[in-house]
Amino acid sequence: MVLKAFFPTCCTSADSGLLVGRWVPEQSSAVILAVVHFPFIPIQVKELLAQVQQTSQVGLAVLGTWCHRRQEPEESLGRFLEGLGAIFSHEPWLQLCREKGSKLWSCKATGWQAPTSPGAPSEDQVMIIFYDQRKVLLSQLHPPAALPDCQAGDAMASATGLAAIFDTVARSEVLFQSDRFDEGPVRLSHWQSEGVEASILVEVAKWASGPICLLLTYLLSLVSAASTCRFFNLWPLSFIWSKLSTCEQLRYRLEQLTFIFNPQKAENPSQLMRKANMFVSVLLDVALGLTLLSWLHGKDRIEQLADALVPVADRVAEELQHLLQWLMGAPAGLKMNRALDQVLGRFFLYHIHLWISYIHLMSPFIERILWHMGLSACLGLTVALSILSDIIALLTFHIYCFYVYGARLYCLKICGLSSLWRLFRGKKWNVLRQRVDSCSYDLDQLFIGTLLFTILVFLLPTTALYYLVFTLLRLLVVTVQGLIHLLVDLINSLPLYALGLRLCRPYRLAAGVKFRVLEHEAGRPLRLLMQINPLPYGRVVHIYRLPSCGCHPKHSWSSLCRKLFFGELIYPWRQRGDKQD
Amino acid sequence: MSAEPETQAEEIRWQKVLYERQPFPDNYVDQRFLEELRKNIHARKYRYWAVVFESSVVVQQLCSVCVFVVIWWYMDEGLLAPHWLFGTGLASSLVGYILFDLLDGGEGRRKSGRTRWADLKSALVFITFTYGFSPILKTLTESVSTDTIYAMSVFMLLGHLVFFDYGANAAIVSSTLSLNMAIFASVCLASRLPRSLHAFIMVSFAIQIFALWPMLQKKLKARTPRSYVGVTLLFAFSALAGLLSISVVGATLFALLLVSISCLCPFYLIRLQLFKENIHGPWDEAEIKEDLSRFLS
Amino acid sequence: MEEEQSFSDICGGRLALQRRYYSPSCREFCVSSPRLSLRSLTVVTCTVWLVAYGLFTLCENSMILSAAIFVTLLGLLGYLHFVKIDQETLLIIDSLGIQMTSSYASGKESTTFIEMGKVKDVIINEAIYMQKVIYYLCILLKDPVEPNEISQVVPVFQNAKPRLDCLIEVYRSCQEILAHQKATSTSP
Amino acid sequence: MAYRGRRGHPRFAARYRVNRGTLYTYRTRTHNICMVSDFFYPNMGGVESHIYQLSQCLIERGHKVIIVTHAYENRKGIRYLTNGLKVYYLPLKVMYNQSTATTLFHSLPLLRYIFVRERVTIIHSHSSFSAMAHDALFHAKTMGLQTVFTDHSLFGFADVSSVLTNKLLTVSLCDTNHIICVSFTSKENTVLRAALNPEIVSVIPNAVDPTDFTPDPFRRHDSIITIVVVSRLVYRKGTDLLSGIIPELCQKYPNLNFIIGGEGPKRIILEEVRERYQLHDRVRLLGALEHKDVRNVLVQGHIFLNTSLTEAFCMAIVEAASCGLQVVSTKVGGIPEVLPENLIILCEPSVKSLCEGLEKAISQLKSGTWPAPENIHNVVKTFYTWRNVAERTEKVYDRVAGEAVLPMDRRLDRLISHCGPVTGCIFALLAVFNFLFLIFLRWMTPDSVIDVAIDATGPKGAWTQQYPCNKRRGENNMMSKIR
Repeated sequence: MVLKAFFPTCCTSADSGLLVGRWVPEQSSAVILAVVHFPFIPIQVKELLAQVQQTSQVGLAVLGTWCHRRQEPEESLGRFLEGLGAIFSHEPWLQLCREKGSKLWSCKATGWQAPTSPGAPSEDQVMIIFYDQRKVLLSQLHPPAALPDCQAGDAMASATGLAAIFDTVARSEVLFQSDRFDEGPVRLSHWQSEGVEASILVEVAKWASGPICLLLTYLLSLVSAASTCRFFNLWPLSFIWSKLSTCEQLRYRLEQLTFIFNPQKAENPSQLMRKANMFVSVLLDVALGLTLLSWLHGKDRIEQLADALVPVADRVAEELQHLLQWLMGAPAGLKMNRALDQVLGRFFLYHIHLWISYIHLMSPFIERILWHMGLSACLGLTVALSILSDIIALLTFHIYCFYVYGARLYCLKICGLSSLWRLFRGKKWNVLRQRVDSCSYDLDQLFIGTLLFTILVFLLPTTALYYLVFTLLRLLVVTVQGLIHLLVDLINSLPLYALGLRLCRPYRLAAGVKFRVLEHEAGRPLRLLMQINPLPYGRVVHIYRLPSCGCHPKHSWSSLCRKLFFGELIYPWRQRGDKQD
Repeated sequence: MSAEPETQAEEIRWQKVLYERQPFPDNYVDQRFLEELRKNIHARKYRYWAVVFESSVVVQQLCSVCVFVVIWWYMDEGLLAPHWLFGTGLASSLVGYILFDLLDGGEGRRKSGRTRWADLKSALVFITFTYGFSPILKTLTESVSTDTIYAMSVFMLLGHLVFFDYGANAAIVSSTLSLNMAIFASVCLASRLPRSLHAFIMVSFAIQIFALWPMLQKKLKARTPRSYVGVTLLFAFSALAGLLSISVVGATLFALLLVSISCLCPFYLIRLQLFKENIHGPWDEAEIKEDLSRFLS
Repeated sequence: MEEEQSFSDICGGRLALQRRYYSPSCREFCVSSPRLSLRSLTVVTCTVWLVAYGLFTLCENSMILSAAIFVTLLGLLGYLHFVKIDQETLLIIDSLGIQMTSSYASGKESTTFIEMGKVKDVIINEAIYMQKVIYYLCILLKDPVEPNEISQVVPVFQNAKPRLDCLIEVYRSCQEILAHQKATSTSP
Repeated sequence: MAYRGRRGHPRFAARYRVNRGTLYTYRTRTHNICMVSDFFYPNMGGVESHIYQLSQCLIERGHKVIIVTHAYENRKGIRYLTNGLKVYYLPLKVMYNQSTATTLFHSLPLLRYIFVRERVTIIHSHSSFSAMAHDALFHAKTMGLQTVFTDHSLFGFADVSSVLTNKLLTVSLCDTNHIICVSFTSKENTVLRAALNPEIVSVIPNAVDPTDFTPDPFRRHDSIITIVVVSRLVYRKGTDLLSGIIPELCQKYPNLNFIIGGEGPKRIILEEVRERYQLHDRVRLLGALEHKDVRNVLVQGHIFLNTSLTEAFCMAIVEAASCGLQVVSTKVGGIPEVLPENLIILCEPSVKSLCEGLEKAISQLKSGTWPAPENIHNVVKTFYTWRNVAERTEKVYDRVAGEAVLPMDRRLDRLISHCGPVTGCIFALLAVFNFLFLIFLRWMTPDSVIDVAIDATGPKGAWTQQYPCNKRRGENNMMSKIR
């Protein structure tokens, strides 16, 4: 099997020294983490390795030697390097060597029996793979290879292939803590993290965040306790809460905030990412809400809105009245049964009358209500939007009623007609076998059935027309609500933090790796450059999208059409809302 | 097998079996090829008058439809008082009922276990429901244009004639459907009448002529064929007379139709039998002779 | 070492197969289809613009012309960036993995790397494609839980569909590397 | 090649048993055969097993065989069966009980592609119910290939529908090189229907694999008599008769049971009979049966009842007889030719006659005059073997391969002269269109562009040949590929 030496790009220009890293036997790859420069005292090196090892459970070892020939090679160094193998005994013992011109590399792996055909020269059995230590350290593989909660040891075992490499680099972070400038016993060269001050700030923030979190959690728990107190769960109220989308939205936000501010720190990166996404989305939401608030409360827009609202409702009612008048005539020259037509028309007209009076009762208070509603925008744009959708639902309540009446009536007719049609054909529905059987009816049954059938057939168009019109109205309203809910869900569930990360630091979210073959001449080991393959945006959204509060559509378009045709009630508010997507 | 010389073919006789190898090529054609081919084995010989007699059922049904239409026209014109029609209808149905019982001799009752009380009940149901619904029927179709109604009822009556059970066991025959179509047509027509009483009487008359009358006919035909022929002729002539009083042309056409159905069609049927050439053989799908419905009923 | 050979795809179009043997354990196959020909481009553009001009003459609205230009530009960009694939590369490295790169005409590259641990085998398979029955090369991925099962089939050279002779070339040398891989990975 | 030498001896022996005549007629050439039919596995029935077994035996004899059928719900693309029998499941629309809709053109591109890439020389279509088979004949003639057609079914001449179908059959068989029928009755029927010259119609019966259907007397209880019925429950199979027979016999014999295997629209009436006469414990409805389960059902019974109203060649009774059952059957179609009188009791297709036949069988069973199942099996298994069928079919191929293909103009003349002025002209026009379409396709994708398929079977088949290591692995993967 080919021996793969993963070599950090930052060490390519380092001086000669020892190669420190981890040997992964199951895939015969050596992950080189750092280079220890001369001069050093072997004991100290071993100490350093030992302490790093017991802080991060990584089997660190001295893998071999690294010599970077700047000037003419002197034999002594070469022999000296040979000798080192005796001190730090490791199988295999790598001897990495870089000639003057940076192109020429050579690598010898002694004490490692290549189990392949012995004829092949050992040069071909070694492969140098350069990797950017920083990116590999910071990046996060998707999907995560090792289970997050298992112990270090079996994490090592479970992490296969490249995941093991990533894992090793990530775990041996402590090795990189030591700074270039501090005078430790041994001089290492590896990736240095710049921006110490920034890291200090981060430390301060971390330190401060603890108490704040505690405080906020306390407040939130108070709020949630208040929301769960007996009074709110009495029957009518609880029913109303379940129907109002505002309450849904508030509850959802409350959960999110409690999740964000719970003081124990996230144990795995995905949860951390989740927190960050929630936090950003909440921030954005509130920011948008505040802008809306400022816009609303700037120069008496509320009043204008309030004055506009009542006439609009009136107007809607008027339109409905005209529509009903039209229906009670001969709409589009349709053959409707006059008597039934009149009855239905009067019935609905009375409803509209009730509705108008109700609106006029409300009209003085509307402005104040709106004002308070507007305040709610400081809780976030989504809350304001859901309140808007609730208002729409309330203002179009009459349409909903009409729809329900029409649907019930129509459904009744359809069922009756279908069964009577079977009777008309001399068949009957067999309930036990779930099929249509032939059946011999009595004469009087036939007669009455046919009579009813005829009557229903002639009355069908009238009800069907009413049903059609009011269903269309209902669908219109529901579509508007659905669009609003879509917007809310978008704001709720978009993983903004992850997207930003993908935009600015593509290597942080890695879909995998890709290799580039560096130019190579015969006799020399093959050199590859390992790059991070960033996650596509679609996958990012797919993986990190937050659970949206709106429940997803229960039934497909076809079943929706079926229901509409058979006049079954398509339940309003939420499921219908999400039907739009 | 193809290698066999033809000389062997003479002494070894070819036989029509598959289970033993025969010294003939697979595409060998024996002189017995197609010997089981038959022609017209099921061609029945019809006797003219028998066919004419059978055709009288169709004539009856045509006539009853005609009579119904005629009566409706009279009532629509107001030439016929509903009370009078109701009385005669009631009386005739009573007579028919008694006649039916006489012919039946009560054994039909014993088979079906149907009591007179049940008959009375269904009669009451007819009357009450028709009477109750008649105002609705009156206003039912007023917004629908008359032509639509006519078209619909013509269509329905034709359907009634098509699906009626003339005694032939074909797939499309369904007495229920035909009866329902007739009632539908009657309701449609009744809703065109001036007053709700008319509608009520029209529908009840439809019941009598489309539901009850055929039952009586069947009995008659089964029991006393002679009287049945007489009744048929009488009925046909009365229908013709009624139609004559409306329009001469219609009457003549109708008469021609009846004549052609009862006389010409049988004649043609017997003539065309001569040209029949129907290939039969062992490959035919065997049809099941005895009726298997007795195992299920 | 590098050698180039010319084959044809299933529709008879020309294809060029470049094989680069970096080392016995690392090979690269690069199937490059002909670049976007200027003629077809001009033809399409001219037709669109002529249609637009025809519409313009019908209804005197200069919006149409600008829209047409806009559409053609956008279409060209989209085509180059999302549709037209110039090169498809299969890089197979012993004991490391198989990497498939498809580079679009706009220079955009989309790469997928499959670790050798996941690869079960590389095979030539037949499929019914449109109104044709074609051969295609594909990589079988192991099912992580049941190592003898196939969890997924990844087709190679999906855009430029080479004919069987070309596929067999690639297939043979893939199989050599895989065989070497199997031999070595099982023995220790 | 070596492989054939290996197989040589047993086949010689087998053929010696068959007859002395063909001992010295050794085969000259091998063919590339393409079996086309709508009906194939996973669908179940006589045609399906016929195609499968015949193909296997032909492969064994060194021909190259492929099968083309339409896609069954998730079974699309190309699959390989035993011995590298390659099956194309083409994505064509299914119209009516598993038969594809035909426009006479839409299947040309795919079929032509397959014929070319497989280098097919003989098209062998099956079953006159399959639209795809007729399309294939049509296209093959357009491409100038030899065609053979096997008819598995009988038709009446009485009603309108059969008149139409017979006309269509006349058209599609009018320039087919050879027709194979499964029984003499079927041959007569086909010759009459398609107005054919009887010389080009061969009779090659179906066969059963006698090793699959071995008797097992211990599986059945001799205290009670069991009657087995295995058929699709449809009108043509006489399920109505069965519904009459069951109550009659069950009332007469208290220790009589029925086992009914099969599924179909007429199952309802059987259920109704069972409910009406309270026979739930004596009449078992097994529902649809896998072909491998049939034997296990058969051996549970003493008597096999076949109530078909029409049959070309009834496989079921042969299978039953091979299982040592006593066969009672209706005397319709080709059934009298199938078994000798001493193995079958033939009745008229009526409840009365069938009941009498069954009673006769029961009395024989009780008196023990009926031979033991083993003896029956030993007699029956010599009757019909797939090897023999394959040999005889092969002769047909040899003969057909020698014939010349009609050029286009002669073909049109033949169409017009043979199938009446109107139909003839219409179909001649369609043939011309088809030819133009073919030319267009050749222009679109020339034959040179189409890859020659690596043939799995046949003389140089990948399945039977020693390939270099990696190559064969690839091949086998192709075989084992299930997608």
